[in-house]
Amino acid sequence: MTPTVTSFEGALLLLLVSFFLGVLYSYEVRKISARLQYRRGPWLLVPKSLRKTLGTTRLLQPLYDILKLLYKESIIPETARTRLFKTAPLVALTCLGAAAILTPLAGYSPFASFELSLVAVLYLLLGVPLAFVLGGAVSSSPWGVVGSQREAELVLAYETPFIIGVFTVAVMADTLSIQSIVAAQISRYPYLLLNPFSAAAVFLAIVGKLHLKPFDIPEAEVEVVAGPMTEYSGRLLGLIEIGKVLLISISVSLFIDLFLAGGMIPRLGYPLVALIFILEGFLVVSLITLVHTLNPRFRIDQAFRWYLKVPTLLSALGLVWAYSLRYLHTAILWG
Amino acid sequence: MRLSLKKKARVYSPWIFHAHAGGCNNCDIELAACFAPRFDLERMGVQLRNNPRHADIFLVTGPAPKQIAPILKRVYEQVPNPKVVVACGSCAMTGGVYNRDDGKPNYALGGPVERLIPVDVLIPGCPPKPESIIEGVLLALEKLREKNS
Amino acid sequence: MVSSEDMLAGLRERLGPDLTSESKDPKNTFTINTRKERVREVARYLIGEVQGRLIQVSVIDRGLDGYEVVYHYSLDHLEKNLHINVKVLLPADEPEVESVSLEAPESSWSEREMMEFTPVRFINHPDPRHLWLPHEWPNPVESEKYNPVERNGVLTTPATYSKNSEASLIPLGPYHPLLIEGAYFRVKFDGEEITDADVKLGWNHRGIMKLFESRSYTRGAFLAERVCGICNVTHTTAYLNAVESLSGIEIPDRARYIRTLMAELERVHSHLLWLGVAGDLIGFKTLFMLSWKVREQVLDVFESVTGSRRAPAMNLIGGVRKDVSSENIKKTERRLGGMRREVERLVDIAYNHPVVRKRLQDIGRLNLATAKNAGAVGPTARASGWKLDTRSSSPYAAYEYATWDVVTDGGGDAWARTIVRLKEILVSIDISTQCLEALNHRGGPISIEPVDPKDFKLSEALGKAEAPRGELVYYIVSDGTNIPHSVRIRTPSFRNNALIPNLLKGHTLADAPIIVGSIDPCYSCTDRTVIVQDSRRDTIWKTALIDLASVRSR
Amino acid sequence: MVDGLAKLTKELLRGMLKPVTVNYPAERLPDEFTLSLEEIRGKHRFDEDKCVGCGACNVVCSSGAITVSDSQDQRVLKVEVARCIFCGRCRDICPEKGLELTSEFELSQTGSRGGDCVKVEQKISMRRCEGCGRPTFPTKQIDSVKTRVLDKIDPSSKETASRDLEVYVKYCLDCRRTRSYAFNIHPRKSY
Repeated sequence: MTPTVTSFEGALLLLLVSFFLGVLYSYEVRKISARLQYRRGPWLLVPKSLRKTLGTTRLLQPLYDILKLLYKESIIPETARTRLFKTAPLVALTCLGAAAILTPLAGYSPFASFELSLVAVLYLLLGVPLAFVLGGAVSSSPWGVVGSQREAELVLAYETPFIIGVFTVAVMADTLSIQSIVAAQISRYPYLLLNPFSAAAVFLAIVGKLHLKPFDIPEAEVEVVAGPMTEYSGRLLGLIEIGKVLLISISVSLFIDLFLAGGMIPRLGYPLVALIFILEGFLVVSLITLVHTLNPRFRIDQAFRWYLKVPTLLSALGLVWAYSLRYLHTAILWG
Repeated sequence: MRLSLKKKARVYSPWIFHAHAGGCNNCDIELAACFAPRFDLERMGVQLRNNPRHADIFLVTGPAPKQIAPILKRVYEQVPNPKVVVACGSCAMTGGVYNRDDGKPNYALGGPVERLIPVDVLIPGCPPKPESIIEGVLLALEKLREKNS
Repeated sequence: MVSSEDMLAGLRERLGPDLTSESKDPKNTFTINTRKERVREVARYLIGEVQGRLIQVSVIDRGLDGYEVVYHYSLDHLEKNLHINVKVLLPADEPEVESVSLEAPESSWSEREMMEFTPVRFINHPDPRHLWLPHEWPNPVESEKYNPVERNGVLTTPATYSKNSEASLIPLGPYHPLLIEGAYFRVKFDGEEITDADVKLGWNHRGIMKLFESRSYTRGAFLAERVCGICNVTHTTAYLNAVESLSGIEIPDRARYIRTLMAELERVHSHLLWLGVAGDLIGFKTLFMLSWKVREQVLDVFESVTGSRRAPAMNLIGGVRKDVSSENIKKTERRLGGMRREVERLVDIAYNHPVVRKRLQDIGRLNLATAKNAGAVGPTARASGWKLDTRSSSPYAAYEYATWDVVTDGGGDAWARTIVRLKEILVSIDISTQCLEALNHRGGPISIEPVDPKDFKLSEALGKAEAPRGELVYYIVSDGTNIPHSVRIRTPSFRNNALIPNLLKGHTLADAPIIVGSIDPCYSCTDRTVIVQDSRRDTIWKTALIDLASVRSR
Repeated sequence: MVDGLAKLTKELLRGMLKPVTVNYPAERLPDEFTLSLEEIRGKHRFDEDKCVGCGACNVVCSSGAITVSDSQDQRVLKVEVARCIFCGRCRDICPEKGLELTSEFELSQTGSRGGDCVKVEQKISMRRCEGCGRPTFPTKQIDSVKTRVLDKIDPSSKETASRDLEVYVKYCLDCRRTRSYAFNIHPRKSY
């Protein structure tokens, strides 16, 4: 039913589509958070009289930001260790690229069918914040150092609920490959209904992973100018922005694969499934934006305490619930 | 006229860094009002960044007192090329109301901004209304388009 | 409470022969001359026993017969508008006087300011460093040497002030997103906790008081307006209170109401602006957008009544320049009603939001003792339970006629300061609606002819007003000509900024922005001091400026 | 605890429905935002025939933006918009209402020096002094002053005053001082 093209073009296509989805998602974050705050946000349609100078639409505003940064000159402080400083964004990008290839998008994924793909994606996603920590620590600015300390603390905070929540899904589907998790959900019910606790825990962890408002502590623009990214400019900053766009698209499609059956309604044809996947993506992103607009920023210790209280409890509850499901009413899980 | 992709990206996502060089902070709050809901500058993709490294448009307000003049120059250095300098308010352009009447230089001021860094766009007004600041930013976009470095 | 007569009697019997002259002016301000040795005793008495406040120490250059140090004591908790100016005349060749900052710690910054800009020395002052002028003053600041435009010029050593600092010293430097304007806090850390903070100002120093000494009284009003961009109506009101009490004129009632209306609308706009900025400091962008949306309507009222959004330029000597037409009043009343509902909704949101409360509570605590000791003013003092408000203690414009009460809160932390400011917005809207009703059915002129400076009734006057950030003091000395002899300004942020170093101690870097923000500092107010130049000898006094060539023409 | 978030969500959804943004370059600020647009103090405009070139605006300008320069037979009043703080004092003080502030406040322009910002100029022809040929006063100012002085004087001595004024105005200050005994304008002829 799904075209299994296990070749290099398939992976490249998946990477480009995932990047393009990421651009749309981050545009949606900026647009909805603006509309919620009584203002208009980046234009969907530029008024007629300005079209000549300001273009027709700003739907791809994040893409323009990235392109502008790629063409800009990059200043590297003398006192920073330039080689490490330059390679940190590249490390982040390679991790994200590999993770993008491994997460199935609307059921299509050339490589995700091998057994341990879930563990591989988790490891790769963990590499991104570590690369930013490296970049910040190496850049000689005090803000970089403070920023990467906070980044490291935040990673510890949101990784525990994230990993417990994701492995609860693996327990329920009794497999570690994302493709078969999606297949398991298609045959029975999406895991969001069966196990809402770990879904909530993973959702809150994703808000932390994307550094959105309640948890944008490493890049708190008022306290630590831009955290690890303070000294980056021009092309290197462009690479980091590409990383951010990819990160939001991978996290959202991972969440959909694990909890919403990858958007695969059994009896529908291929193009419709892709449409449903994108709609579910926009729905999840709008929920994330609502959380982003509603809250001020936590302090790092408050964030740490909060993560250990609410999401970790939720994911633990989800784990217990999953085991009870598995041994008591196996019918629901495997039918 | 068809813009090359490089120029189009540069014009469609100008990031502003606001450098406060003295002055009575009236222009600064009018600039902040440009990002408030009524005159929302984010419609045009403009973002107010607090880091000179991430900026394209370097917007200066205030008559640059002597103590902040060297810091203003060093921060101007941090902005990567291509960059455009906008002098916002009468103080930044000519020292405005803080000039002495007998033409002698004011002991405290390191001179209007044009004496310290090359200026591209001027926005008169004390304080200039948000509309004229937005018009100044649009002029700065055209200047960005012409810069070819 | 001690009444003003027996307070004066106490002073007379303490000083005895040293009380050389005493005078009283119609505005209930006493002037006393004593010898310089008795200065600390007077301070001990007036502040210790009478619980007065030393609001400003200013130095006036009397040319041939030396420098006159004036200690302004405000005792307006005893009687309305009661002030005492204690004057000490110092010989020109060795102008030294004992520093009173041990008895009145709040005067340490005033003395530092006067020490920096005038040849007067205050002996054993705890911290006599430069606060406004750059540290390498008077030799020219590094800006002349360094030419930025050629790209790969050698970067000269930056003019920072933390050359020998360990790694744990972070400069919240002149350009930091935490402050809209330039200020410099050198903050020492161990781990995430702040152990010590030092402040250096002067990044915004435009020498405004020196400019005042070359402008006529009417033109000075527009310079006073540009001392601070947020509270410019209050600055003109304070300046004109001083000039009008100098010339002994009383402005008509309609002008009083219009001035009060302007001042209160400006307080609403300033507090809403502060709410937005504070929201931004704790990362709450939505609160910034909501409160600045409501603030736009106050600016519309300003634009329709005065013709300009931000710098209304309404007040002039003798009253007000433009009248508020009756249909304008009706529109403004309707708009104020709508705004009141929106502000109440906003206050509701800011008050009950759980995370805002968690981020603001018991941060930057200022108890009543340190507030009184350090001389905090305005909402910062009122949030620590000190009922201190110039509008009620020495009323000006139409504040006696309006009925309102001073808002105080016992908390003392950033949360209490937020509540005080939120309540003050509602109180200010009430006062403006009362003013509008009074304007509606009370005609009369809006200004009277200013008096020629030749026949001013007094030779010096103290003008006070309540800025959104606290008590604002103008002290003008006139010498009969059209140009003031000297103008001294003491702005509220000048007092509140002195609190920041010891408020920051013990908190983390994440709290630093909101602690500094909760004081609502306005650095353009703080940096406006004067250069007094020794007119007798043409050589420049060693602390004054080398490149200042213009002798102030008498 | 939760009702705080609930109130905020209600407020945000209300914000979703009616954004307050004005698409500035495309559409202007609608009238119900600013109650009266003609009150706004914008760029200056000299009224050709009303302005007599007396220079009162230069005296009263609070930021010294208006400069008066007298060349051979022409007085140039120059308003440097770059230095002006738009307080409107010059408009209020002008005796002939010759200078008014238009409501055009969008004046931003490209340029590298504060000096080359837009300037508003007014040229008035000056009257030459018959004694030394140096410029004395603008002709229009002389006429307006003459009319003002004459209608204040009681009609009996109006024509002697106007004759004196004619003589008085012909010379500049220095020539008048040197010639003051020659044409004896003082009526007291006793000594």
